[in-house]
Amino acid sequence: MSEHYSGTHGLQHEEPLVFERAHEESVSIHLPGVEGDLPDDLTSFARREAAGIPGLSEPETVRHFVRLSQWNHGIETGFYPLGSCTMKYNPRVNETLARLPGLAQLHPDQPEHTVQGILALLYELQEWLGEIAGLPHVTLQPAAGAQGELTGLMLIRAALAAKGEGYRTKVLVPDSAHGTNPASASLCGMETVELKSGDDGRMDIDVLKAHLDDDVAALMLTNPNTAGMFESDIVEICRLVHEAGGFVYGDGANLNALVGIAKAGDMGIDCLHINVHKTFSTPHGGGGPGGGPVVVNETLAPYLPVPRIEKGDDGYRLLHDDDQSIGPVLGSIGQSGVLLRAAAYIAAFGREHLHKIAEDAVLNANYVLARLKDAYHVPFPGLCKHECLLTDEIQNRHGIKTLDIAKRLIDLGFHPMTVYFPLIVHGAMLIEPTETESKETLDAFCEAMLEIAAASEAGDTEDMHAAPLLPIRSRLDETGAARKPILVWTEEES
Amino acid sequence: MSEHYSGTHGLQHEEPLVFERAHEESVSIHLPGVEGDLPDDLTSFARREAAGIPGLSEPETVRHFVRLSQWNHGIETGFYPLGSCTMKYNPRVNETLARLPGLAQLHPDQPEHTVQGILALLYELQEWLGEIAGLPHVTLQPAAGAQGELTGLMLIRAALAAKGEGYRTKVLVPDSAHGTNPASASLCGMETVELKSGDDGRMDIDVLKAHLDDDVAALMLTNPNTAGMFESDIVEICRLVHEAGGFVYGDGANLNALVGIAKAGDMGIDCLHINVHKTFSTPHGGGGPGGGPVVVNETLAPYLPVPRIEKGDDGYRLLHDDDQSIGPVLGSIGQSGVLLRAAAYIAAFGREHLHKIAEDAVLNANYVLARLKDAYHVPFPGLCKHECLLTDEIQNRHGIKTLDIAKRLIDLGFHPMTVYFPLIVHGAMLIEPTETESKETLDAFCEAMLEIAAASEAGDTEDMHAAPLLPIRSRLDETGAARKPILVWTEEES
Amino acid sequence: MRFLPHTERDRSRMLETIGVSGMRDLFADIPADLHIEPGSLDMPDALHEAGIIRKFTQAAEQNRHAGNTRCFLGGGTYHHFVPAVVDYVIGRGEFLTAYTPYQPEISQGTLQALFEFQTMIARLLGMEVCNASMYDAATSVAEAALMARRVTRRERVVLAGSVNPRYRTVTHNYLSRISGSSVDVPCSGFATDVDAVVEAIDGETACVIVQYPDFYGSVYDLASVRAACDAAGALMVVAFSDATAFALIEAPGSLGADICVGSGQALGIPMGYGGPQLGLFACKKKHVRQMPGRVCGMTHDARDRRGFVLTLSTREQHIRREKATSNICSNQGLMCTAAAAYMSLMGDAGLATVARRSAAALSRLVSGLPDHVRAASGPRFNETVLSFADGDSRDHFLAGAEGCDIFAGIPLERIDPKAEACHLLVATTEMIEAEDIADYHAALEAVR
Amino acid sequence: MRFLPHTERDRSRMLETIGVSGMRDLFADIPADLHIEPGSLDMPDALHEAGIIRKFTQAAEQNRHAGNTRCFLGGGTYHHFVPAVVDYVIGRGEFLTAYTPYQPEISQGTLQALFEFQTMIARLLGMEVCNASMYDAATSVAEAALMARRVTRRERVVLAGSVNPRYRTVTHNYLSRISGSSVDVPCSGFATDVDAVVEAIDGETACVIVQYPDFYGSVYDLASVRAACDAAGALMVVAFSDATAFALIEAPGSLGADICVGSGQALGIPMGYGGPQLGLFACKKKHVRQMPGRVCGMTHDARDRRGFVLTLSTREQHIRREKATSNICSNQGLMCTAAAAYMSLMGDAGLATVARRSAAALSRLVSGLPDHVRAASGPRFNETVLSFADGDSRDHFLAGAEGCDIFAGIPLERIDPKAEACHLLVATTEMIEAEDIADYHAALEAVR
Ligand SMILES: Cc1ncc(COP(=O)(O)O)c(C=O)c1O
Ligand SMILES: Cc1ncc(COP(=O)(O)O)c(C=O)c1O
Repeated sequence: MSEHYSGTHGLQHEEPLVFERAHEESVSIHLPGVEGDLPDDLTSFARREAAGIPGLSEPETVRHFVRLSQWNHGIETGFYPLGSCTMKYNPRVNETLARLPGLAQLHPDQPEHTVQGILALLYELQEWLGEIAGLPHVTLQPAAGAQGELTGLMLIRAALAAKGEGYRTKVLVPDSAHGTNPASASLCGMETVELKSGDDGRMDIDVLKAHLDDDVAALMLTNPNTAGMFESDIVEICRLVHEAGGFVYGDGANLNALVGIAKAGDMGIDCLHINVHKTFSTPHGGGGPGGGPVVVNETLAPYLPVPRIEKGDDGYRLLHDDDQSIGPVLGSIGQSGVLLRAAAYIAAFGREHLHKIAEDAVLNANYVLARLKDAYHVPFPGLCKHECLLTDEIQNRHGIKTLDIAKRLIDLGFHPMTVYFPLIVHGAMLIEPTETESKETLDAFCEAMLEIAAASEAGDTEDMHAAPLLPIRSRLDETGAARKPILVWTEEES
Repeated sequence: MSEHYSGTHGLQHEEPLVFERAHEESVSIHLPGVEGDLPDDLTSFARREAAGIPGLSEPETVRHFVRLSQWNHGIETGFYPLGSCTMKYNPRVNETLARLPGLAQLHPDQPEHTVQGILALLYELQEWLGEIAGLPHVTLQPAAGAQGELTGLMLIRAALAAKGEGYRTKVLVPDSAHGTNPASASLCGMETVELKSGDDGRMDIDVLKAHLDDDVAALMLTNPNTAGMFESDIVEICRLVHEAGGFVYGDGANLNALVGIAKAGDMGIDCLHINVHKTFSTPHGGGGPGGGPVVVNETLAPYLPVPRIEKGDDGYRLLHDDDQSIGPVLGSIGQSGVLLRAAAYIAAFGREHLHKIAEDAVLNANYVLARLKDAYHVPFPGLCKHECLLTDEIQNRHGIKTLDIAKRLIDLGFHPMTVYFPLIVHGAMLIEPTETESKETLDAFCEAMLEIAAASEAGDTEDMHAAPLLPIRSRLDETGAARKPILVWTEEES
Repeated sequence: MRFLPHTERDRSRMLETIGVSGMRDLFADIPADLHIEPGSLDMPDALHEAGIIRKFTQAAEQNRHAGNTRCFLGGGTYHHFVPAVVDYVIGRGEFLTAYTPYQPEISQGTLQALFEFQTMIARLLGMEVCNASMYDAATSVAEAALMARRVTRRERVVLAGSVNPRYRTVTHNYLSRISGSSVDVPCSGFATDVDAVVEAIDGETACVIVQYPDFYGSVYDLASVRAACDAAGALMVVAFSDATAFALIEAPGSLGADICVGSGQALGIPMGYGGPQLGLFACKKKHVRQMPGRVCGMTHDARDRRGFVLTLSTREQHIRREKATSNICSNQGLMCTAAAAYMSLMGDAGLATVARRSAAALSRLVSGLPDHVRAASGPRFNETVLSFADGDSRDHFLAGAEGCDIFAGIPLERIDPKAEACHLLVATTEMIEAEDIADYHAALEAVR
Repeated sequence: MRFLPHTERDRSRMLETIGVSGMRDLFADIPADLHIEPGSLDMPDALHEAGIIRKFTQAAEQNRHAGNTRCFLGGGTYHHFVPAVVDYVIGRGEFLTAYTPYQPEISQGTLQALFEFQTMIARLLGMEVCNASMYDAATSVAEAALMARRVTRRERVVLAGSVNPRYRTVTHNYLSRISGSSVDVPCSGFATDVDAVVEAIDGETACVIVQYPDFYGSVYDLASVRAACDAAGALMVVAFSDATAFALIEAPGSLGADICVGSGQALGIPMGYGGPQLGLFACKKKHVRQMPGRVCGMTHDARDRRGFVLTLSTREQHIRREKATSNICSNQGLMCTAAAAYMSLMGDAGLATVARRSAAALSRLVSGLPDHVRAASGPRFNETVLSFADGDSRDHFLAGAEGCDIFAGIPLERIDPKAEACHLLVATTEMIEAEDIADYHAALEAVR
C-alpha cells in the first residue's frame, strides 16, 4: 500500500443474519405498562401464529448491529466523493441536539402552545432557506428532493390553473437531469420532453427555444447542472421560459455550489427544492431520511402546502386549512428531526461564513479536476462548480471501464465517485468532494486516481478487473439478484 | 473460515498519527467566552513557543478517531473472555443516563442542596453494595480496585492502631493473588508474605496456620480465587485469622461469581473492595475508568474515608471531617459517573434477578470447562466458579504455547483469554465468559479452542506461530519497545 | 470555521494548482450581476458550538414533551418505548453517514440490516415481500393506490372513510393530477362501514383501501371486503398506523391483503414532531415488479459468499425515469435500521407485550370513564374516540388535564376537519401506567 | 432479563453438558450455610429500562447543573466547553468497551490514541515523557512524591502550602504509612511563599512540590525553587489543576520541572461531580523507569509496520508485585482518549483561546468588583480568592447569586479547613460570558 492511501484491512467479523442468531424462544424483555390480557372483544381477532421475529438479548443485538456497521463505508470512515450526493461531514453536535427530549419526543398533534420552541426553530429555518435562495416563501414539508419536485410541480400546476392555463402540462427536462425530475413530472400528471444538452454540457438555448410553446408548463433545471457546469445563460433561459408562459423549476440538489454566492431567485427561478441532506449536512443514513423544503416566489406562494407554520402576535401556530393550498403532500409538517439538524448546520456558519461552503466546495472540485485532467478525459473542459465530470475514454483503450476504476478505488481506501451518471457522456465519473474534505485527502484521492490511470496505461490491470479484493465481500452478482429476487429470508434460503 | 467463528476481515484504513495529519497552522475553532488579550500582569509569564498540538478540523478529527476505534476489539464487537477482568456487556442506556446534564455537569463543590438528586442515587448504591456483600458500611471513593485495596489496608491499620497493635504490618497474600495485592500492601507500608497455594489451587490451611503470628495485620484473599476456585474453607480461614488478631481483606474482583448467592460478610471477611467495572458492568474504556468501592463491617466502619455521604432529616449531605477517618484517598468523592452506571446495572436486575448474574456467569464458565477439559490440561479439576483455568501442557508437547493459542484465537475472531496469570501454573489460560454471552458464542469459542488443540495434535501449527494474520497488525516487537522506549512522537521518529 | 479543513495556505496552493488567482475566479462563469456580496445574507452571525447547544436547549425547554407528560395522543404517531440500543445503533457513523448502498462491497452493513428489516416486516405483516421504506404512512397509502392502478390497469380507487384523513388527503392529492377517480366511502359510528365499502367496489375499481385497525382504533372483519375484491378483480390494500398491533391481532397478509402499507414509527422511532417517520410497504410477491421504492435482495459475491445488493432497480427513477414506478429516491433508510434493531430486541414476545399492554391500557381507560363521556363502541386496539356533551366541556377537560401533565387526546376535528368539535381521539401504549389512567379519570371527574 | 442471552432450554442443555442436574449444583463448593435464598436481598424490584430512565431523569432534575447556571466554581475542577465530538469518540463501543490493551494486535486503536495523548500532554507540559494516566490530580501528586523518593533515595517531601489542600491531604495520607516525613510550607496572602519554600528544602529533601498556577490561581516565578532544588539535589515537582493554562503561560517543563502532575479534566472531560477525572503524570526521560502507571510505546510488527504496545511493564504491579512503582492497575484510559480528541480539535490556537478567555474573564470579574469585596493581589490565571467582611455577608451573597442562577464560588474553608469562613474561591473559564460577569457584579451590588 502506498503511503498515500489508507487501503482497507481487517478486524471485522462475519456475522450471520439475525434470524440465524435467534434462539428457539425469544429472550424476555422487561417492559413498562398496564399488565393485562388480550381484551375480550379482541380475542376473535387474535393472531394465530407468531410472526417469527427473533427476540435476541441486548448484548447479542448490540454486537450484531455493531458488527454490521463495520461493513459500511461512511463519511466518518473515509472520503465519499459521490457526485450529486454532497456527502459532507455530519456534525456530531447536531445528533445530540436532535435527540433532546424536548425536540425529539414531541407528538405532532400536541397543542401549539406546548411546542413553541420547536416551531420557532423551524420558522427561523424557513426564513434562512428563503434568504439563501432568494425565494422567500417556504414549505418544509417535502420529505426529500423528489417530493420537493412533485410539490413544486403541483404548485406550478395550481398557478397555471388559476390563470386558466391548466392545459399546460409539458415539462422540459434536460437529458442531463436526475431521474427524479421526469419521474416527478409523470407523477404530477405531466409529460416530459427531454432537451438535448449542448456540446459544452450546458443547455442549448436553441433547443430550448424550439420546445417552448403554449403547452409548456415548466422547465426543470439543475444549476449547476449534473455535469457540474453552471448554466451561464440562466437569466436568458428563465426569461425565455417566462415569456413563453411557463415556470422555471430549479432542482436544488446542487445548491452546495451557490450558497452565499448567488441566489436562485435572482436568476429568475420561480421555485426550488433544497436537499437539506446534501447542502445542509443532515446524515444520509444509508438511504435517508432526507428533507426537501421548497422555496418559491410571490406568484407560487399562495398554493404552498398545509400545514404551514405561521408567526402571529401570540406566538407560532400551524395553519391547517387554506383554500388555495395544494394541500398536504405528507402526513406531517415534514421531517422535523432532519430539519433541525439543517438549521444547526446553517447556524454554525452564519452570515459571515455561509459562502465559504460554496467556495471550498468549488475549490475542491476544481482542484481535483486540475490534478486529473491530463490523465482522464474531461468531456466539458473549463471551470466546474462543486463537482467535476470525467469519463473512462482514455482507460477504455486498455479495457478498463469506469466500473473497474470505481472498484479499484475501494481497495485503495476510497468510496468511488458517482458512476454512469449523468447519462449524457459515456462512462461518466462524477466527483464531488464537498467543502469538508482536506487537501491531504484530495491529494491522496488524486494520487490513487493517477495510479489507476498509470496502471491502466501500463496494462497492469489484473487487480482492477478483480477489484475490490480487500473488503468483506468482492463484486456481487447483481444480475442474479434481479433475475430471481430473494427479498426476505426463509429457512430454505440459508 | 469455519461456519463456527467469525474470523476477521477488512474494511479498515491505515491512519497516520494525528501529528502527521496536522496542517502548518491549526484550523480555527470558534469558542464562547470573554474576548480579551493576555492580562498585563501575565505577560511576563507568557509561553514563548507553541506546544505543537495539532488542531485539526472537526471532520478530520472524527475520521481519525473513528478509524482508530475500528482497530480495537471491544465487548461490543466480540467475545472477550479475559479471566479476572469480567468483560460483560455494558448497557447502552447507562451511557445515556450518565450523560444527563443534571448528572454529568455537576461541580463537586456545588452546595449540597443543589445536588440532592445525585446524592440520593449514590447513597442508594452504597446501601445496595453493602447488602450484596453483607458488609453494610461503604465508601464509594476509591477510584479502582487497587485503590480499594490500599483503602482497605489503611482501614485495617487504623483499626489495629486503635487497638494499640500498630506493630502488626504483615500481610499474608496467596501466591495466586493479583499483583495489586502485594503492591498495595507495600504502598501501605506493610510487608507481604506470600502463601503457597495447595495442590488443588486453593489455600492450604496448614501453610496459613504456619504464618499466623502476632505480626499479622491481615490476610488478603480473593474468593473465588484467581484460579476460579471457591475457597471452601473460607469460614475456617477467617476464623483462624481473626483468632490470630488479624483482619481478612477480600479482593472482590471476582464478586461476579457470588452476587446474590453468598455474602462476603457471612464468610467472615471484614473488608472487601468491589470492582464495579467488573461485576457491575461499567465500561473498561481501554484501561479505565473503574471504581473500587470498599464495604466493611462495624469494626472498620469508623475509619472510612471522608467525604462521606450521609442521609439526614433534611436530605443528603457530605461529611468532610471526621477525626477517626483515615482521610481521603482521592481528590473527590469518587468516580461518580462510573458509580451511576453501576447503580443502573444493579437496578435493572433488582432483587429478583441479581443472583442470575452469578448463576449464568458460573454456568458459562463450567460449560466451557466441560467442553474443553479433554483437549486441554485442567490443573485443578472439579467445579469452577465464574472462570476456568487451563494450561498449555498438552499443546506444549507439539511446541505450541499459550501465547500461540491466544494469537491464533485472534484470527478466529475472539479476544484471547487472560494468559500467564495466575502465576501458580505454567502457561495459564484463564477464561471468564461472564453472564452476558450466549451459548452460541460459547460454542463457537469452544469449537475454536478444540480446533486449535486438534491442529496442534496434528502438527498443523504453522498458522499458529505466525498468528495473528488477519488484524491490521501482526505480532508486535514488545522487547524492542521496552529496550529503547519511544513514548512520545517526534518528527525524527516518523 | 471548524467544519472546513483548509487553512488559508492550503487554499492559495490549491488555487495555484488550478491556475486561477483568487477564489472569485472560480465563480467567473456566474454572471457578475448574480453575485452577492460575501457575508451579505440577512442571517444571524455564526454561532459557536456552545451557543448552538444553548439555543437548541432553550428551545427544547420551551416545549413540553412525552418524557415529562403522559401522552394519550395517537392519530398515526405513538409514544412507544424506544430502547437506548436502537438509538446507539443508528447513531454509529458507519450507519448514519453512509449513502444509499450503491457500492455493495462496502455497504454490506446497511444492506444486511435492510434485508433483515424487510424480512421482519414481511413476517409481522404476514406479507410476502416488503420494500426498504417510503417516507411515511400517508405517502405509502398514496403509492399503494398508484401501484394497484398499475397492477390492475384500472383507475378507480376506493378509500374507506375510516382511513386516517391525512392518509386520504395525501392520496387524493397524489391521484388528483392524473386520470381516474378516487372516492371516499363514509363511515359510521367511528368505525368502518364494511357494507358501504363493499358496495363501493365495482368492475372499474383498481383497489379498495381500508385501514385496520382503522383510524378510530376499531378492529373489524375484513372477509367481506376480501370477497368483494375477489369478485371485482380489485386489489385489497390494507393500511395501518401502529405496526405493533400485528403482534396481537391477525396480520393483514393473513386476511388477504394484496398490498399492506402503513407506519413503522411505532417500531423504535421517536415521535419527532412528525418526522423522520417510516413508511412501510409490503405486497404479494407476484406484484413485486410494480412495487415502488428501494429493495434489497440476497445474492453472492465472486467468491460465492452470501451478500446483499439493492435490486429490481429497473423499476426506479434513475433507470426508468418518467416510466418509473415512483419518483422516490432518498427514503427513510436509517429508520429501517432502527426498526430492525428494535424488532431484534423485542422479538415476538416483546412485541406482543407492547401490543397487549397498549390494548389493556385502553380497556382500562374506557372501562373507568365517568358517564359524562362516551367511548365509541365495538372492539378497539389501542385507540378510540371519546365524545363529550359539547366542545366547551371537552376543551375544559383538555386544559385541566394538561395542567396535570396529561395530553389527554387530539381534538378529532384537527385531523378530520369534518368532525364535530366535541370528540377526542385517544390512544394508549405501554408507556401509560395504571397510575396515569387513574389521573386521567380524576381529571375527567374534576370537570364533571 | 434482557442482558442475559440464555433461554431456560439453553440453561438445561448446558447443565447437562456439565453433568450436573441443576443450577444449585454449580455452587456445591460453597458451604450450605453461606447460601442465601435467591431473591432474598433487601433491594428494590428490577426496573425495566423505561423505569430506570425515569428514575435517573428525575434525580437529574433535582440537581442544578452547569448547563442551566453560571458556574464560577473551580478548586481543581473547571467547567470548560466539551465539544460533542469528544463524547461521540469515547462513546464508540470499540473504545468504550475494550479492556486494557493487553493484546496489541487488536488494540491498536486504544494504543495509538494513548500514544497521541502522551505526546500531546508532554508537549503541552513541556515535559519529555508522560504516562497514560493516574486516577486524578491528588493521587498524581502523591505518586510524584513517591517517585521522587525512589529517584533520589531520600525520604523527605516538602509541599508548598499553596498546593491544593486536597492534593496535600491525599499525599500526606499516601506517605504517612511509610517511613520519612512530609511537610507543608505555609503560604501567605493567598499566594505561594516562594522564599519559605526555598527555605524548607534541605539535603534530605527528595522533592519539593509546588503548584503552578497555585491553588489560589496565583502565577509566580519558579526560578528560585529550581535553583534551590539544584543546590540540594532535590527534584522539583510541579502540580497544576487546569492544564489549559499552559497554552498561555510557560510550561512547567520549560521552568525546570523534573516531574509534572495535575488534572487533565479541563481537557474535554465533564466535571461529573468529581469523576471520572484524569490524573496527568509527566517526567524527565531519565527517570522514566521510576514512573508509575501504564505507558504506551511505539514499535513495529512482524511485517515491519509501525505499531504500538504497552511497555516498560516491568515497573508494574502485575510483574513486580510488591516492588512495583505503584499499585495502579485500572486507570483513566478512556479519559486519555477524550483528552486526545479534545486537543486534536483545539490545537495550539484553540487551547490558547480557551486559556486567554478564561484569564480575561477573571480580569474582567476582578476589575469590576465593588469595594466591599477584595480580590487577592498579584497575577492570577483563571482563579482567585475574594474576601468579604465576614462569613455572613459572604453567605448572603452566595445565596443571592444562587437565586440568579450563579454558583458564585466555593467557600474556601470547604477545601481548606484552616481558612477563615469569609473567603470565596472563584474561577472562570471560556464558558463565562461578559453578561454573566455583569450579573455577578449585580449580585454583589445587591447585597452591598
Ligand atoms: C440532481 C438531483 N436531483 C434530485 C435528487 C433527488 O433528491 P432526493 O434523493 O432527496 O429525493 C437527487 C438525489 O440524488 C439529485 O442528485
Ligand atoms: C483479582 C484482581 N484483583 C485486583 C485487581 C485490580 O483492580 P483494578 O484494576 O480495578 O485496580 C484486578 C484487576 O484486574 C484483579 O483481577
